Amino acid sequence: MRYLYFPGCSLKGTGRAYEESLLAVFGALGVELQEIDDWNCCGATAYMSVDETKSYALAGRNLALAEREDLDVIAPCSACYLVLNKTQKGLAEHPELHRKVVKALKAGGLDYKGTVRVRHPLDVLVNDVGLDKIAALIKNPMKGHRFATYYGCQIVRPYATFDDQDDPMTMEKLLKAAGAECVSYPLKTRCCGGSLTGTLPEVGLRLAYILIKEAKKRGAEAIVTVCPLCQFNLDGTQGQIAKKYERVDLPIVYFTQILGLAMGISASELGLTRGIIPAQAVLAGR
Amino acid sequence: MALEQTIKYEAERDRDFARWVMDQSGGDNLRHCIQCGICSATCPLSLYMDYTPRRLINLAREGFKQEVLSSFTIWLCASCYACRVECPKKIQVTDIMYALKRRAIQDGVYPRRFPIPVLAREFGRMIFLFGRVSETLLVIDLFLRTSWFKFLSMTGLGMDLLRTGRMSFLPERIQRRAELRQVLDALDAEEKKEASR
Amino acid sequence: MEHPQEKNGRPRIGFYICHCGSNIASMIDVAEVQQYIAALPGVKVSRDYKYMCSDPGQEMIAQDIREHKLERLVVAACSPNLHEETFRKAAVKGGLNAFYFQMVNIREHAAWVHTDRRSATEKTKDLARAAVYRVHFHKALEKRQVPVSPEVLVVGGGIAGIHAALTLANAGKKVTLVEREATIGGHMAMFDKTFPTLDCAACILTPKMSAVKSHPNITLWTYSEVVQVEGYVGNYKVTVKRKPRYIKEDLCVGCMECIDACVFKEPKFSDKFNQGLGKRKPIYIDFPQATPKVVLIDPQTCIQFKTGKCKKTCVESCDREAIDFAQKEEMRELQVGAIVLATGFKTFDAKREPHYGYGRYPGVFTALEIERLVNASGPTAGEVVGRDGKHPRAVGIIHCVGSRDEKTNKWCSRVCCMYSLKLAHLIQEHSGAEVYNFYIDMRAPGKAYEEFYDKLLAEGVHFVRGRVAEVTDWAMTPEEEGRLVLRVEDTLAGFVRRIPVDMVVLSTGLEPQADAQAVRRCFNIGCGSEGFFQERHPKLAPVNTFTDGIFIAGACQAPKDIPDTVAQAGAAAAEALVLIDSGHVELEPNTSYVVEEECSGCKSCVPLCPYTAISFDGEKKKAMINEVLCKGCGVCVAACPSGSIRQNLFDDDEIFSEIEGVMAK
Amino acid sequence: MNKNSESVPSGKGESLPSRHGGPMPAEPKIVAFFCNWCTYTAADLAGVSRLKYAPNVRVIRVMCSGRVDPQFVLDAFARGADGVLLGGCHPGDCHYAEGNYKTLRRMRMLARMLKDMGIHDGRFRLEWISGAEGDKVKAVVNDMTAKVRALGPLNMPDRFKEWDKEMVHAR
Repeated sequence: MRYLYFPGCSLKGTGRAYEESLLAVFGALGVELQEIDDWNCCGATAYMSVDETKSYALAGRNLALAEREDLDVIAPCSACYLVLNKTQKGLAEHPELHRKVVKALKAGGLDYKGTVRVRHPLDVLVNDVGLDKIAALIKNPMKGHRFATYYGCQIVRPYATFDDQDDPMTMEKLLKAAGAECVSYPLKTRCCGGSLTGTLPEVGLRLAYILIKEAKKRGAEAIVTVCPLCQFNLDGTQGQIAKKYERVDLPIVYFTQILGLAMGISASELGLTRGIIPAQAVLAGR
Repeated sequence: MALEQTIKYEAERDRDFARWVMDQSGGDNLRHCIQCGICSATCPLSLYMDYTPRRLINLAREGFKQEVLSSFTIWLCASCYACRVECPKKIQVTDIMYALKRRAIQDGVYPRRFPIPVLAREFGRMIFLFGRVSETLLVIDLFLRTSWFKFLSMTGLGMDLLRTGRMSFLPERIQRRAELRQVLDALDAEEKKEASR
Repeated sequence: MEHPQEKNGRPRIGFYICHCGSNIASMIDVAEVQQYIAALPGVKVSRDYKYMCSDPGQEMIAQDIREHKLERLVVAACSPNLHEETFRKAAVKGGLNAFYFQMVNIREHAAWVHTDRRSATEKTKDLARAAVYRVHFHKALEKRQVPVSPEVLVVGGGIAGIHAALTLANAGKKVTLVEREATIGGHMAMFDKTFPTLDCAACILTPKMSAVKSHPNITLWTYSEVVQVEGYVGNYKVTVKRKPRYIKEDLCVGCMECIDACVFKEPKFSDKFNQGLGKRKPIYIDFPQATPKVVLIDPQTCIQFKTGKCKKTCVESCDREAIDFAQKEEMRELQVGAIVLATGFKTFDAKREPHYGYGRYPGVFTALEIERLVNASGPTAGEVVGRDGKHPRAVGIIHCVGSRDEKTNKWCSRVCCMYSLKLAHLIQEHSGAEVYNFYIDMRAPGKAYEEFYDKLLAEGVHFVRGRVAEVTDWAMTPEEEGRLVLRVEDTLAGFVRRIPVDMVVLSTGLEPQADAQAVRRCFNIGCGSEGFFQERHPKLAPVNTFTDGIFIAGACQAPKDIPDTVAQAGAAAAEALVLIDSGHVELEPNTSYVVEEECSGCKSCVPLCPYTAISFDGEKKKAMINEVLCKGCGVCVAACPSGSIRQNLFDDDEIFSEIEGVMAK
Repeated sequence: MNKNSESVPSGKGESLPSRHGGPMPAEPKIVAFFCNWCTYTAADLAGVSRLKYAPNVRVIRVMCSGRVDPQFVLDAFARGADGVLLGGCHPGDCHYAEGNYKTLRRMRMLARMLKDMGIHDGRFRLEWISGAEGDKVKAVVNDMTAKVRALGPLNMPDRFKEWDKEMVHAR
């Protein structure tokens, strides 16, 4: 199994642990990831507010680069996953935009056809690799560990392709395969406010606080997430939350880190040392 | 207490603005809104908004341009798409918010206390220069431009990030920056051509 | 093919184009078309007129026929589905055979669908010219008269079917009422009270149910389904499957001693009639007033069926020996002249809106479940309690669940506002709880409905205008702990509210029955895009279908309340009466026939006919078409290699001349 | 020969009318055969709903799409139609039980034949449109009109004349 890999800026920066754990887990599963040659920033949500056409062109360049190989693209970052998919759809639906973007890409020597499939690691793990194969590699099940699964916004919304929009369950399936328990967590798709924490701290903090507090109340020892921005936001703001509201101290980890632990990969290899809130509870018993 | 006139006259409506909104990608369903308010109810940020998303949709549809473009609402939208998914009329609220943000930046009417437009612009500048975004630089740059005090309170987090190896002061950059430049320049040229027409 | 314009003895044609007020004239230059057609060979009269279908319009045609000795008639106006009969009658009035007439559809097919006057006018000229060419080949024909069987089949035993069957039976007609469930009564039998008068549903329904049972003109077949319909208007042959209830219906008197005697001492199985809120035994009766009052056995849960080793205490208890484990499914045939379909609706599956937590949170109920809960003969004897046995302090009723939503059902289900008001009243009355209604628009447009809304306002029920985003057990305040929280924008106040309640009622919308498509195929009628049965005309033929002799009534046509359903059922019964009372029907003469001299006897047409109207005469070695069986589709005509099969009204000459007509310059 | 190219058996290709100079190309004309129970009713519904669509189609009513003799289609083309559209009930929904299946079989064969004759497959179309699908009438008519317009005029009558002339010369 081989895929193209679009890490995005976050996985090279604050979300480094996501990349480390993702590569480790996929490597253990024998899935090859080939990084897209000279990819650029997808534009994320911010650039859409500046220039729609350029925003599509930015993502378009990545898609055009990906089309040179006949492989599906894996985009682990929620924002990248959404933007790349949104671009495919937007260009297919708006002929005028399509014309402009294709022409501009041509000027840069790039050819966009709109043929590539952009997928999320959750989708690939459950639907391509399969839970059976994953279960077979679980050496050190996460028995007795309870997590709150947190999907955030941009994975199942607005295009629910591999899971339900209101109540996604893919992560639960994976964590169950890893031997862990999942608490009922009705906030699993509620926005964490990550894109606002830097600009409107009072707003972002409250959203993050609500999410963490509720997960704790429901008996989770950590929040398991799929998004580098959510992880950064929920992990990095706990200091300020302690000042403004109360001490919460809940580790925020990536689902790939939990899978990796259960597969017997070391904590440092999985970037589990990179959390600002230490992940001791998660590491208990190993 | 000062008395304020709240009646609106038809002359205050900007019909071209309403048409413009409906012409933007995602704006085509706007007319179908039945004002049920599920967008506001599902929005995690509506509690901070001066107009709830539902009210904003109606203001835009009716052409109250001034109210729409200077509202906090559009800048509070975090693009979580919850409203879009719940809307019974499939109105693409998030995309409408994007369009309104662009228009507000273009018209220079966004509320000054919101640094979000600055972030958006800096984000664009960084992509234009390097092709990738290094979050650290972006955050520092942003805070230097908007507020020194906030930057100072954030330094605690900065230290944490340095400690855990998640912060880098070197900008990430792509190899073929010229190629990206050509693409973006081509779009600028096209836009100029259109504007001159 | 013969060229009409080259033929001598060309018939004298009259052409009329209708303005239809401004409906046609605003998009089509009728004067130009009129003048253009006037110049075509054979056209002796060409006129345009404001309303051709009006009395003066028809009179004008009749007079012209007499005065100008017209032999053919062409009218360009609306769809032939609307006024073909009108102008045929006008032709007859003038002394012309009705089938020397051809209608041109320039309203629905041109004026209303185009925006460019020039091209719409050109199109009209083409279509009118085609008809002028075509009528040349028309022949004098007569409608066929076929006798009508005087009996009627009513399908569905809800209030619509009950009312239709009683109306027909009271008029002296023999009616068979077929119901798929074990009892008649439908949804109405599940309701507690009815809006806006709050009279008890059972009190007004059960007398009608027993009237059905005892009426000498009604044969009641419950636990039965129509499986096949053959024939045509006035002469339908219907096959009905009678499912085994393992009870001899004519012997059972409904004493229910067998139920007491069942080896299951306690009711154990989910009770469908009570929406799963109550329990029943394997041998049961849906509710005390079930009609017919005959028990039935569910073989899925009965020990005797599952193991064959039951003590059969039920059999012992029945001194009438009505229990029959060997009962088999039966097929019965009916011959009827007309059919009334009253197959009803189903309620929206609340699980399709997962954010409302139905099936996840025990405090979330559907409206139909609450109907059973507030019903004195329901599972809690009318007590409003949650699944946990607790009495709610506050109840939230969410309107429009599965209605007015592009993601589920686009339509307004029409009854939910009113039944939500009714349930709000009943819940408050039964439990004293604080009740909130969450609505988008309050729709109370019936007689005394607005007044009912006013009554609820006075009773102190809360009304919050806004669609609820979610029902959650995520608490933000101490008051919310352990309860269900509804998040909603109070759109009239302009801010979002969180409202904690203990019970949520989902006012689910009305949908077509799950098997509506299969049923409509069986009866050869159409469905609208939303899946409800399609009426022939939305205003003027609301209970007719495109298949003559098949009528629709009640919520199978669209969501509607009880008053409207009963009115429609009466209308459907009246339409069926009109048909069977006349004793015969007239059929379009568009049947096919074989020109014997030309038939080569190849038999290729014989297997094509779905009605076995074509047979092969072994002696003559020719195909023969039975005119009575032929329905006039024309499949055999198109297939005949020697061109020896012709079709009245749609013969090759007629269609070829129409092609020539639209293409001529 | 390219499968989708439009050329006549003599090898003379159908050339698009020149875009520059000369008179504007005539609007394409499409002859349609609609069955009474489904597609004709759907067209009525489109009218009642005031849906707007291209004025290029001329509808001929038949009781069932199964009545349509392939010769009707050929005749329409021969008389100058640029396209022929056939509308019937959805499979399984035929008012006459199964007439539309017969149509389907027949028209598949005809479509192959038309292709062999060099008539582009975009010019002949069979659509299932139920009585409730007024919007589909609009979509199909608009789509087909656009496609046939892009193909340009078929102009069989003039081509027949050309061939007749060539035949005379050949003699």
